[in-house]
Amino acid sequence: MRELTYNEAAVEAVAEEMRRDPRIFYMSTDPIPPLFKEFGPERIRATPIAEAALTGMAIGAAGSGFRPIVDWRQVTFCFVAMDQIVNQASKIHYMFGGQVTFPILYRAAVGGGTQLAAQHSQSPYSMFMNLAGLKMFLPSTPYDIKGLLKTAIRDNNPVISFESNRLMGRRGPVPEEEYAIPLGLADVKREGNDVTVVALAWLVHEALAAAEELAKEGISAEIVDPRTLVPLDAATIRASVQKTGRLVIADEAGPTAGFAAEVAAIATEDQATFARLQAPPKRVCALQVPIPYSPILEKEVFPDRTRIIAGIREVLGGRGSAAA
Amino acid sequence: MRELTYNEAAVEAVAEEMRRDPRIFYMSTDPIPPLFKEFGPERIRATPIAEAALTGMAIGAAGSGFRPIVDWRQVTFCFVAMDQIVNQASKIHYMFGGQVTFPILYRAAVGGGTQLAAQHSQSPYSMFMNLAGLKMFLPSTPYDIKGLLKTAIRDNNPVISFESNRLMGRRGPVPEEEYAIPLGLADVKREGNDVTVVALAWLVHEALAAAEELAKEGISAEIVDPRTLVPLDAATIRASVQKTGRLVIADEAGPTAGFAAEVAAIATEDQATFARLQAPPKRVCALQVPIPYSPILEKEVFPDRTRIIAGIREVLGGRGSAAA
Amino acid sequence: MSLSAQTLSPNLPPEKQLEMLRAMLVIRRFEERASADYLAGKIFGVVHCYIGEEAVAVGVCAALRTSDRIVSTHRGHGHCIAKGADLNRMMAELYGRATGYCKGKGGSMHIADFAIGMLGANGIVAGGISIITGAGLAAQMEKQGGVAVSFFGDGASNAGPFHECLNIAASWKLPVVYVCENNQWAAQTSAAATHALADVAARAAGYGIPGAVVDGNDIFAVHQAANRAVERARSGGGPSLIECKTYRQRAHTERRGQPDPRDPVEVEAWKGKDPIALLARRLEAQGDLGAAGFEALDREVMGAIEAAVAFAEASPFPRPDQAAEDMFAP
Amino acid sequence: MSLSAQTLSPNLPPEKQLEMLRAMLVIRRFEERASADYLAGKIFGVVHCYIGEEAVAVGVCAALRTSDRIVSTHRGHGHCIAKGADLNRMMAELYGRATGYCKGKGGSMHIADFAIGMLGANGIVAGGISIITGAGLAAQMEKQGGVAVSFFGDGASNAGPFHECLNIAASWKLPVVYVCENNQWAAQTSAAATHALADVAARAAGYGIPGAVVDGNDIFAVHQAANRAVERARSGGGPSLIECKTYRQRAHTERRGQPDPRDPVEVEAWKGKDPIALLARRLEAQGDLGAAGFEALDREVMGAIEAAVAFAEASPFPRPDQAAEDMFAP
Ligand SMILES: Cc1ncc(C[n+]2csc(CCOP(=O)(O)OP(=O)(O)O)c2C)c(N)n1
Ligand SMILES: Cc1ncc(C[n+]2csc(CCOP(=O)(O)OP(=O)(O)O)c2C)c(N)n1
Ligand SMILES: [Mg+2]
Ligand SMILES: [Mg+2]
Repeated sequence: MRELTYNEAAVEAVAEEMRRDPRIFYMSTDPIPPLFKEFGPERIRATPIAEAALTGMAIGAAGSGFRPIVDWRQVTFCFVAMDQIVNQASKIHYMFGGQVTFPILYRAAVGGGTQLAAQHSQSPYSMFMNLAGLKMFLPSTPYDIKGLLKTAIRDNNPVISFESNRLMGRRGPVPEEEYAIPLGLADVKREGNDVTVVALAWLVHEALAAAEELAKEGISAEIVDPRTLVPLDAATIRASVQKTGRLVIADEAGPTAGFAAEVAAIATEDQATFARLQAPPKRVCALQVPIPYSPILEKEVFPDRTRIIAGIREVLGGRGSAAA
Repeated sequence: MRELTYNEAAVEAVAEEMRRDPRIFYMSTDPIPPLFKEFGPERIRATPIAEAALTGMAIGAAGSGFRPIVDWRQVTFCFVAMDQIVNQASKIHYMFGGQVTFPILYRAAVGGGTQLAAQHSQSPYSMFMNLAGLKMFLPSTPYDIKGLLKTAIRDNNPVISFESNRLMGRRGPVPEEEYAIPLGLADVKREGNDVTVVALAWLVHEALAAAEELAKEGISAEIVDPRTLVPLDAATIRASVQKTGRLVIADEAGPTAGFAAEVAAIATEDQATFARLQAPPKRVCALQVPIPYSPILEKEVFPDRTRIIAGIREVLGGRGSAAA
Repeated sequence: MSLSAQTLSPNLPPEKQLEMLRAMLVIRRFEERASADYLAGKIFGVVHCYIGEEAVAVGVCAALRTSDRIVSTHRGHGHCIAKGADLNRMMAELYGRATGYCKGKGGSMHIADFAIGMLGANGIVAGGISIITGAGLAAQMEKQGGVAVSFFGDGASNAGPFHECLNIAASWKLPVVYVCENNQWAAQTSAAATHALADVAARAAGYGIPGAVVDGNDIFAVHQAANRAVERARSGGGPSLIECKTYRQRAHTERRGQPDPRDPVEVEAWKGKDPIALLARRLEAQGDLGAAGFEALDREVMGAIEAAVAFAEASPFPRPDQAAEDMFAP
Repeated sequence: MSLSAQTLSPNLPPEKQLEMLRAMLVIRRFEERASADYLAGKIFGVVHCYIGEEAVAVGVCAALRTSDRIVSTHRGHGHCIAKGADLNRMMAELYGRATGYCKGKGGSMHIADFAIGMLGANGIVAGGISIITGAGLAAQMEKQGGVAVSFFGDGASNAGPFHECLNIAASWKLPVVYVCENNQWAAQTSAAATHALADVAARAAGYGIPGAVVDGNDIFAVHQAANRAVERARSGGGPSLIECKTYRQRAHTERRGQPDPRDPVEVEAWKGKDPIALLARRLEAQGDLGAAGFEALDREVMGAIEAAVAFAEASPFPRPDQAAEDMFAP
């Protein structure tokens, strides 16, 4: 099958939908050249550096019948627009009694690994998960990002597409034919029986590498990629943990009140899953610190395949083993 | 002992510290009359409605030797300042290698119950917990808020004081004598043996009422009030759960990737606690929706003593009981 | 800001002038009732009254089409009524009923009616400015000559979105009219203490757009300025800023025992320039108030308010389980 | 913006003029080396060069005391050097070493030296403006005649904090000088496309403060405008806005193969108005460059850069466990 990079697949999804629906337009502080070339300055708008305005303008344009896309670029830059996200976009449909729809796509690149330091290496999607009223996803492959973006652009609600900086250039198969991936559906990226690893984005690939490594020792790890953060596919995660009896959660973000904590909670609060859980769930996350610049420090902060392997070994130690 | 309201205790803490240290000054869009009266317009500043500016100005003033307090009033209004919180205040000490300190207190009222609808009834503290670099607390009594505020104002880092709208007028004993409560120390508000209820703010009082109720049936509930959210007192929570073997978490916020998920995770990921846990941890939280206006709807959204009692009964059903 | 000769003789047919008077009176009586019912515990949360500022919403909206779009603030009843909202559904929303504009989910700070181009009251100061600027962009892309109007206060004019949006609207020549309701106070803080200059309109020049200061209690002055700005917007001339000097006759909210630091003399002086009395006197002088006069009009208006209250009282509260509805659109 | 007679004969002693030339040259050579070492993989992340804009930072900082405070942007090397930062610790930071200003935690976008009143580069556009406005408030409360200076770009001037802070500074008469470095581009987007007016300085009038436009490549023009604004601030006159028209001679960042939509003719034209060459020619003309001339100065500067690189190269990387340090101050 044809291969595209993660970034190419995302741009293709946007371009296909924009060809299909003239009500879609795109705003960002710097336009994406191929989109600008094809759709021109009316539909691909280069804006002032005023993300708060853009984010709110999308709400008004959506409420007026358009289907705006706002590309925040680095997720870092959406914090100037947090009022429009938290107090407006996430609440406006509910608060107004559902009288109109607000079809909006917000795009945000997340994650580190490129020594851009604290402000430009963030993975704050859990903050948005905690907020009621927004759908969001964080894909790990070119195939997934294209399929999820197409669904998101057709969704009649505000949706945030979190996109991994580390994966932008990564290639993968993407069919020429039209397809879409529904929100809320996890993907088991590798089947296994001994331990469940729930991983996001770049860490899906690290987890797969870890699984390869451990397979040599006869340890069989199942890798579950939720893909969508809201709504989260609790059923698939619980089913996997009920099968393996062990859970490791790998996330590039810090652990505190985050995605990893949520997965640990949905697994343990479920009676059937709790009953089959043989060991404490293990969070393999970044250190709970801002991301430092120097490569030695940055590497120390982020989880990777080595730490996933260590985490898996720990939970395989099981209930009887030394304290976590 | 003398009784004060939650709000009076908070104002007294600020006033005492301002008398002690002339470097402290206070900014908010409307000044608090007693403070304005005592300290005047130089130190109690009425500002334009520009919380983003105020929040950032506090960083510059703190880095220049002052000890600013910024009162966001409703937490809702701090989202316009989220860039200054997320990208500046939480990272600046670490990112600059610790070269200077930034002693700042941010105050924010949280919670609902007054039919102020979606924008003015928020409990988003978990979003800030997920962010590395800020200390924060959410007290449940006049005694606690005064003691924690005094500690926070003397702390050399940015600290957020989340304060419960529902408790502002609630009275409680506050000694005349000087005292302070260290950050990171939970308080066991009631001892018990059968179940641990970790609750915040208003729900501490609902949990105490639930415990009273259940005591009549011979059910002994231990109520743990973490008080501080960052750093969270995991040791006290784990020790209590190890004793009771059962855990209910009560929070006025929604459950997803929130405080309640974090408490479930720190309890279950700990080997010794996990080993003693007799039932799935239970989150008793708000529905994951924006807060509606109409009292019937609002009441439906928030947890209360009745739901805490139901949650306790559920976990007492234990491992063998019907699925959660 | 005494009445200029020009604003004394507007080229508006008497019926239109009467309509304007009635709209202002509806706002006045609606809020007087809302305040009473709030204090009686039948309306919840918070109520911010627009009383004294009616000429701004009515004078501006009289220059608009139903298809034009507006956005409001936390003080939103006047804008809703001026844009043509249904009093029954408004009152039902305040009463927290299932028949309200937001099915009881919004309340006073969140009444919206997108069908008539009312994109919502908003509890966040300056929260509506970017939303309506996006509606202005939509109008420009629709190419139907549509216009968008942003109502906001003097306090909001000091917030970031004011600047970001005026710059974007000016750069893109968006058909937006920015209407600053300068009632000279933001809650308990005076505009004098938070603005370096008395006139917010002075900021327009920095974006190369027109900025006008008008007597916000003189409905014809407001209406004429609005007509100019709306015409300019419709014809592709881009945005304008209109500053209406007016005054809030009541406290910031209707909550009991609220501090009001304003000088009672100042408050009384402004009550003397009441926009409704002003227009009523004019129509009387012009002989346009009709035989029955003001009292008849007032009785008719009171009847409409009573009907709205009756509708609200007769409407059911939402069912508890409806708290989980309206999260996401299909 | 050709050189006016007045700016040709500033009342500055030759030594001071030479100092200014040297400071600009240090910035130029520091960044040329930083760019090369970045492309060589010795410096990580991103490097934004200030090359071509040196006259702004140096001209403004020459009007300041060490105790005055400034804040910078993502393009911060020039401001650090102009305020007197140590080249060794700067280069060590870029090299990610433990001896760097931020112990290797910050890198190019986060160099700060609070000891000399440099409150930090900042990776967020307009992120520094509110921070320095707070430093201005601190200076006002200290009553020592201190001044705070905010450097920011044309792009940043369209962001909310610009407006909120200018209004507060004007209302409170804070001793802040807002210096807009209008290099006419924000990354790949032109100021012409995002500003309704060519002059950002035109916005000053809306706050009742002075707004000046100066040739940002003419260091004396910048310096004189800065002196006026700093004097005004020190004496309690309040804030000013200075817009320096300048140009970035290189791409937005030093990353290889980056798009640069700018017209090469425009770029070349501005290189022809290089601020360093301009001042060097003047000093030569005035006979103030000294016998050894520009080459000697350049050699000396290159030596300082070499020494900084040597210091960085010889410095240890931080230990991995130090990633957990500096979270909270004691
Ligand atoms: C961002 C934000 N900060 C603070 C508040 C609290 N608040 C509600 S109304 C108000 C005053 C608004 O003043 P103005 O914009 O002049 O409108 P007015 O009430 O005078 O009509 C304030 C401070 C808010 N709603 N939003
Ligand atoms: C809030 C925010 N949005 C977007 C960016 C990405 N970004 C970095 S530099 C830049 C351009 C800044 O232009 P300007 O302010 O003129 O400064 P210059 O680079 O020209 O010196 C942009 C858009 C950012 N850092 N912060
Ligand atoms: Mg006002
Ligand atoms: Mg620029």
